[in-house]
Amino acid sequence: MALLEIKNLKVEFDTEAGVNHAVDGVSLSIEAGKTLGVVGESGCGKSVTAMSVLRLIPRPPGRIVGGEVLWKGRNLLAIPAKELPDVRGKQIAMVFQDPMTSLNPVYTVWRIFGEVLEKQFGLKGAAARRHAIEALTRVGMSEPETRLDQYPHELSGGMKQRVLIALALLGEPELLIADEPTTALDVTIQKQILVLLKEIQRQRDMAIMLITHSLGVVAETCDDVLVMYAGRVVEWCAVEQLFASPAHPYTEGLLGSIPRPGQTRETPLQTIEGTVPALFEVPKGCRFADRCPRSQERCRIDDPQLRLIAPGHRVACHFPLIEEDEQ
Amino acid sequence: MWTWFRISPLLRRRIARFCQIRRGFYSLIILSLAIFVSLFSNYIANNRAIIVKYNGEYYFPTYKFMAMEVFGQEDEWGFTDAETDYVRLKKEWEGTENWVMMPLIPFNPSQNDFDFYKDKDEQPIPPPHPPDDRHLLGTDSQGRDVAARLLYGFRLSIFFALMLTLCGYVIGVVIGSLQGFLAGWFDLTTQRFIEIWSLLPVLYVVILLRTVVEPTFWTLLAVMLIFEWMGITYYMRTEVYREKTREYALAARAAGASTFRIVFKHLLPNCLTPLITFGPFAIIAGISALTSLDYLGYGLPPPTPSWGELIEQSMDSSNRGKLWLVLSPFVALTFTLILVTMIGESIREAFDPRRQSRYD
Amino acid sequence: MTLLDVRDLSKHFPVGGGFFRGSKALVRAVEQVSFTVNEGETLGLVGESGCGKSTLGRTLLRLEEATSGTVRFGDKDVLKASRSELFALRRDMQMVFQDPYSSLNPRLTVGESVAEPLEIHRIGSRRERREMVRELFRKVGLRDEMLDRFPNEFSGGQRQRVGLARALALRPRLIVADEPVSALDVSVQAQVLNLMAALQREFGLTYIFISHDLSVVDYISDRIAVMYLGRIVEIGPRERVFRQTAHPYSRALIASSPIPDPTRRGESSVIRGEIASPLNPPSGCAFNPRCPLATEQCLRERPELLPVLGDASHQTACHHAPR
Amino acid sequence: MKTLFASAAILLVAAMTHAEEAPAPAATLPEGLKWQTNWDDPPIGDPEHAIKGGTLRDAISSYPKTFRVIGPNSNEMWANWRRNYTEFSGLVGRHPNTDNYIPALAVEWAITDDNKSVYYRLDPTATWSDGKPITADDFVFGYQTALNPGILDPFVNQYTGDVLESVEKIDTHTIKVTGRQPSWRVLEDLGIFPLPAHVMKIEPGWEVATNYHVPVTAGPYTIGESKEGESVTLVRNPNWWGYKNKYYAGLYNADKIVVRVVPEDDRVYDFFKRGELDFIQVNRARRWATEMDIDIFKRGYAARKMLFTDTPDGMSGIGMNLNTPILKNKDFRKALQYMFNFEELNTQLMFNAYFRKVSAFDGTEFANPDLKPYGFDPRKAREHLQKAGFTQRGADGILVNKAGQRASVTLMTGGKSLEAHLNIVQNTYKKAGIELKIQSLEGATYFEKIREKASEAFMLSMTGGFYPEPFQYFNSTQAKEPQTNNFFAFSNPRADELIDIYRFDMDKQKRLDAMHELDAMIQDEAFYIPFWNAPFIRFAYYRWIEFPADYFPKRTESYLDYPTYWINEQKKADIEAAMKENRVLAADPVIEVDPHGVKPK
Repeated sequence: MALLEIKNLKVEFDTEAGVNHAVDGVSLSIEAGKTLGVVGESGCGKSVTAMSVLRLIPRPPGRIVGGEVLWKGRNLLAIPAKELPDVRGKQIAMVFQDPMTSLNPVYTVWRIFGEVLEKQFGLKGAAARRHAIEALTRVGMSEPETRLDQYPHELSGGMKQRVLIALALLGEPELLIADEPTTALDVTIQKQILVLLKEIQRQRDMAIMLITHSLGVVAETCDDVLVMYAGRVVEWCAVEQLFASPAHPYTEGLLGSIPRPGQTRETPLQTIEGTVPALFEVPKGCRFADRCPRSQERCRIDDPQLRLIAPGHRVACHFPLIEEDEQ
Repeated sequence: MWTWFRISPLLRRRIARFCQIRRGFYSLIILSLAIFVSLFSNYIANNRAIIVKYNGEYYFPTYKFMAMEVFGQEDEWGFTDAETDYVRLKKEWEGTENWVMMPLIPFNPSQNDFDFYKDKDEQPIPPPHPPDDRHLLGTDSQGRDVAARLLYGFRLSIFFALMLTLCGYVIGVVIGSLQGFLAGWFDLTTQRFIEIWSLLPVLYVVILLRTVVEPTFWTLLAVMLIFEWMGITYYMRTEVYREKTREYALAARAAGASTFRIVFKHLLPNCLTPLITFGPFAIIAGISALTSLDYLGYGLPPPTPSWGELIEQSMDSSNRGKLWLVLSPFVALTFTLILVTMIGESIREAFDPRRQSRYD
Repeated sequence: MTLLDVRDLSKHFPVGGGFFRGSKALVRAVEQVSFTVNEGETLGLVGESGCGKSTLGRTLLRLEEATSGTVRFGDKDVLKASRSELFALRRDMQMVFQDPYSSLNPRLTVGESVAEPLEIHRIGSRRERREMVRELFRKVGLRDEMLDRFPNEFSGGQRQRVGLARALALRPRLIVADEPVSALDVSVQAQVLNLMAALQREFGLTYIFISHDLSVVDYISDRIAVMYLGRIVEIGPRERVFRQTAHPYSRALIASSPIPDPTRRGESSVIRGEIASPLNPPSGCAFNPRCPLATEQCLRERPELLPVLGDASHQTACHHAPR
Repeated sequence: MKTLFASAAILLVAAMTHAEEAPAPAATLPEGLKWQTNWDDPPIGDPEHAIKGGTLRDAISSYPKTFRVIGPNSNEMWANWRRNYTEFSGLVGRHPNTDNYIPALAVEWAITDDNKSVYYRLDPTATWSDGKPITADDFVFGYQTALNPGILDPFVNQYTGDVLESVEKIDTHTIKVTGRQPSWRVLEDLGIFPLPAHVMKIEPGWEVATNYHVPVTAGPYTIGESKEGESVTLVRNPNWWGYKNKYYAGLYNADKIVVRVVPEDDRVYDFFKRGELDFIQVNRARRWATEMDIDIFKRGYAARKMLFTDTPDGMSGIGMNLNTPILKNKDFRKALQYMFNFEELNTQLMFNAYFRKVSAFDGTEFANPDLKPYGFDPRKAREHLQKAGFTQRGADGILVNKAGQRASVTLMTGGKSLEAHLNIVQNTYKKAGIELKIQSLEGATYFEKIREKASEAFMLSMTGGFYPEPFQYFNSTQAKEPQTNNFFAFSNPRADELIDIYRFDMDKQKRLDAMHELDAMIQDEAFYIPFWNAPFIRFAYYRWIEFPADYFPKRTESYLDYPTYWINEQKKADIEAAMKENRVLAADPVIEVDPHGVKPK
């Protein structure tokens, strides 16, 4: 049984322009100890999916309108709100994109830790402090004792992200949801953080759901990868499969957009023409059809469902780029 | 400069959303209507007729003094050069071809209606008189029609507040945006000045000034303005500080735009929209300030019809138990303030980029 | 032919210090930077946040006043130009900005934004300007019926096209593009990069392309300058900088950039430490605390920017570089 | 008691320089002095029936800021109580019914021929409240103290210096007081007061240290218990020396007076209604007219009286500056007089409670008894307006003369108390085509301006003395100077002559005739529109308080002036019993009383 399984999740947002169907029937699953990358362009619904797991969708304007989030077989969307804290931060932890705004600027690092340790683990005083120092040491923080008494603004972006990761790991979670954990960081620091996450995963056999827009990050860290487009999953497979033989035209377009090493401006990059459709009115048929070089009549009428076309390789396309296994 | 008044699509959406917030929208309509109607106060409450038809000719005396002789009237002393008594004229002409159309309330706000109320011994009963069909809201302790005073008082308060807010905004916006844009020593000195200046208690200063000059509408406005502009500078200053770092300002500079152009074409219009959300609250402050000054007797000189003066009368112990004197100004004031507050709240809600939300 | 010649350019910002406090700390955002840009080429400027690359870009166009140094554009000294000279120079030097959301005035239609430089420089009548804007829109791949819409109706990529059209309006010779694609999604990023390359070909533009993304810089540039803590640590043709990397920091940057190829996973290495505060840069070579090669000399002496292997086109500031 | 003439506030006496002088060495009594006294007038109050004893419960609006008799804050509200009940510091009094001088601390007095000095023989039995005798030394000390800057009251310092030349001790019970100017009213002008030389010391910090010390005084009461912010109790000295004086024997009858602090007038009446106060004075016409038809009166527990009195009343009304172009015109001024509708104001705003003033010297014998008020007469007003050239109405209904001058006058006021009245005056004037603009300024600014003669018309509200001061108001030399009290800029040679007769002529009849002529002239010149006065005191009391037949003497301004009443304990018990049982007693239906025959016609 998968550790986490999302089935047909639907989330809507009320906006000034109308109801935005931000996530429309997303399904995925993560095995213990594995890393699932979720990629897609901004607005594709990847962060919303991640936040829905812990019911962190702000309400209003957002609401979860359908689907299940099964955590070890138990639907988190249906449990009473008072049981949520048992899951949040303990079994499933989250790290957000912007370390600059994720820490309360008027609290010292120690106070932030102290609060979590007391509330969730009943630890206080010297024991709590020892625990906090250990946690910081584990995420490779230099001079953890000093850092503990500093305020967030005294820390660099990388250090803040380490603090957030240390906080997330306090409860020894079985799943870490990292929502663009390195986007705000410089490449050298990004590398450090990614290496750190992998290291921790290896030590603890922890599953990671990594939300990112960077195919490079996915290639370097993930086991499986889920490509999202306009609130939908379009492709889901092992990371090697994706880069070697993408099945969905969108995935292929994405990969082609990245300049390859050695490629110069004399050879234009591959592009995906057009723009992402607005999600206010769900279009009939495939959402990528307007931009797809392979689209045909059928794509505009018939909404393709995610289906298995090769072992471990799912795609939502009527005309995938690879041959379907005869089954 | 036309960009200032351009209705951007965002603003249009906000306006649409404002219109959807019923309480605010209806409040706005009611208030606008009330303001509009109050513009015609002279046709609603006045001792001068709206139209007089006399010997086949029409006269419109609302804004004009017309002596009795024009209509062949004579006062009790036999004079004909005094102002026409239109109410009497109307009575006198009953059954003739001539006629008089009086306003709804045939009293002006400072008119003492004295000789009507008599007891059984024909002795005059001193005012205030409770509401009856002659004076719908009764009279005050000088025998003046409360309804007329409320109406004119409303016009005065609301226009005072509107002018105060508008002028305060203009000054505050200019100074605040200069602070934000020029920064440096100008910002610093102005800011210190504002900090010190804003410590002065406004009402006290107005009261002090009252010892030297007797205020008129405009002098009182000017004096209040000396303080009114400051609040908005804080906002404009930070807003311009933020806006000027936006890249469109930089882009304009890169294209060679002058400082003037950057400030007035690019920065200001972008800072202005949110000012609308403060407007209603500034108007409330304006109304309240004028009312309290009038209440304390430091506002506009008598016999200016004002709410503060009515409230003061109602609070006077010699008017204890005169419910109509207490209720009318309080209800009017409360109702107006509620209207403006609801408009303000709704604008704020309509303009709020993030609506209120909660998590599990 | 050299279009832009930058000599010893420095830009310092005072920080802290108040009205009554005398001494102020200085952030040396740009320190003694020298380089040239040839007509028609693209110089890529890379470095991590806070290295001074954006400040450098703005100082070149005199959107910030430089502290010292010279910037010659053709035969004119940009930093000493009078108001009117500068106004004339603005026609030749334009800028494209990073944030497609804040770089367009939300209260102007995109057409007005693009027309503004023309208006400022009093080029053409109102009608002529509108025609020119139409033409520019076609050039950057926007339909001209979009002219009268407001920025919020546009996607990020489209806005960046508008930004390009605005920069092109005055037919400049040099465009400084400050992270023009880093806020865009990859597929859109590719469109903009293609467009920029095409425009360069069409108009013979010269670019200074500022970015933190090595793969993008690698793709678009002829030459690359790597900045670290306000200084250029390596500059040279892109092939040389990427394949015969001379400075350990450049190497670290390249190594840290994720490669979109799972088969090459684990090839790269991690660099330790974090960038130092520009308020208090390390003595000697600013990179020494993080450098795997750092020696005692690196702590003491600041390395000069010198040719690598005797080739003046490729220079680096490292004591350990092969000369 | 109106014995302390010197401290009665006659404001704004022209400053005169004076050298500091040491008191002259003890003088001797000259030959040929004509000693005077007066034991022939009737007693004040009713000593035959008055009963000493009982407690009176009264109210004051604020707790005294000090108990001192001199120094800072000694002129606040409490001073009225102090002067009338505890201080008793005059040498000579004036009988409130006959106006004759009567003995007080001095039992005999002699005026020198030059009308500059007075010799006084002190009552040898007079003692301070601590039992020590009051001697000539106390008066010399009082005089010196009044000159001492250490009392921190520059007004008293200056006034004393301006008026008095010396105070000399002749012997223990004889003193000589010399003024700087001869005067036909020297007894009045040269008032001084004694201070207890044996206990009082003026030294730095004195004013704070003695703020709430019970002062040693000469009066019938001393301060007993006092609770800060709540009440002050006055306790009677049954052996007071003054009871031997026939004029004072009928006064000061209550053993104790509990003065309770009640800040609001409304509350005072509430307390009275509940029987917690025995006596109140009712100053508001509205209350008198509308709020007093209640059970305690109907059931005969309490009674109320409106007693007509006759007291000096300074000018109050509208004054006009004769220097302003429009008010130069006498006809225009007369028009203003005739358009002033006192009757309407009185009926509509004042419950017909007041009486029209006529004279500039109301309440004194110098008022011309033949004057009649102008009265409201639009016809006459029109005639005068026509004569003044105001024949045409302008577009706004205001009269305009041929020169284009509008019939418009600005009236400057120094407060809001008459706001409503003036608005009505304004409306009345408007009917005749006269615009009255009202400019309301803060009191001090207003007063400054009218003294500078920087106004057109102005509100006047002056306090009056027993002897009017026509010189400061109507003399021509004062007309030209800024900062004088001749606000009207009135100047007339005949008036100057009349004023000089009043000031310097020793013949009383001549003075009277001169003043009557001046009064008539002032009315004819029409630059002063007299308003109204209240020649009565209105009070209510529980009927265990008993009064002499005339209640209070003729010259009573405030019920504090002459405590003629006494408390009938027996009656009190009866009435209180009746109140408890809600028993109805015979009511006292008489409200208006005029025992002195002074009610205006």
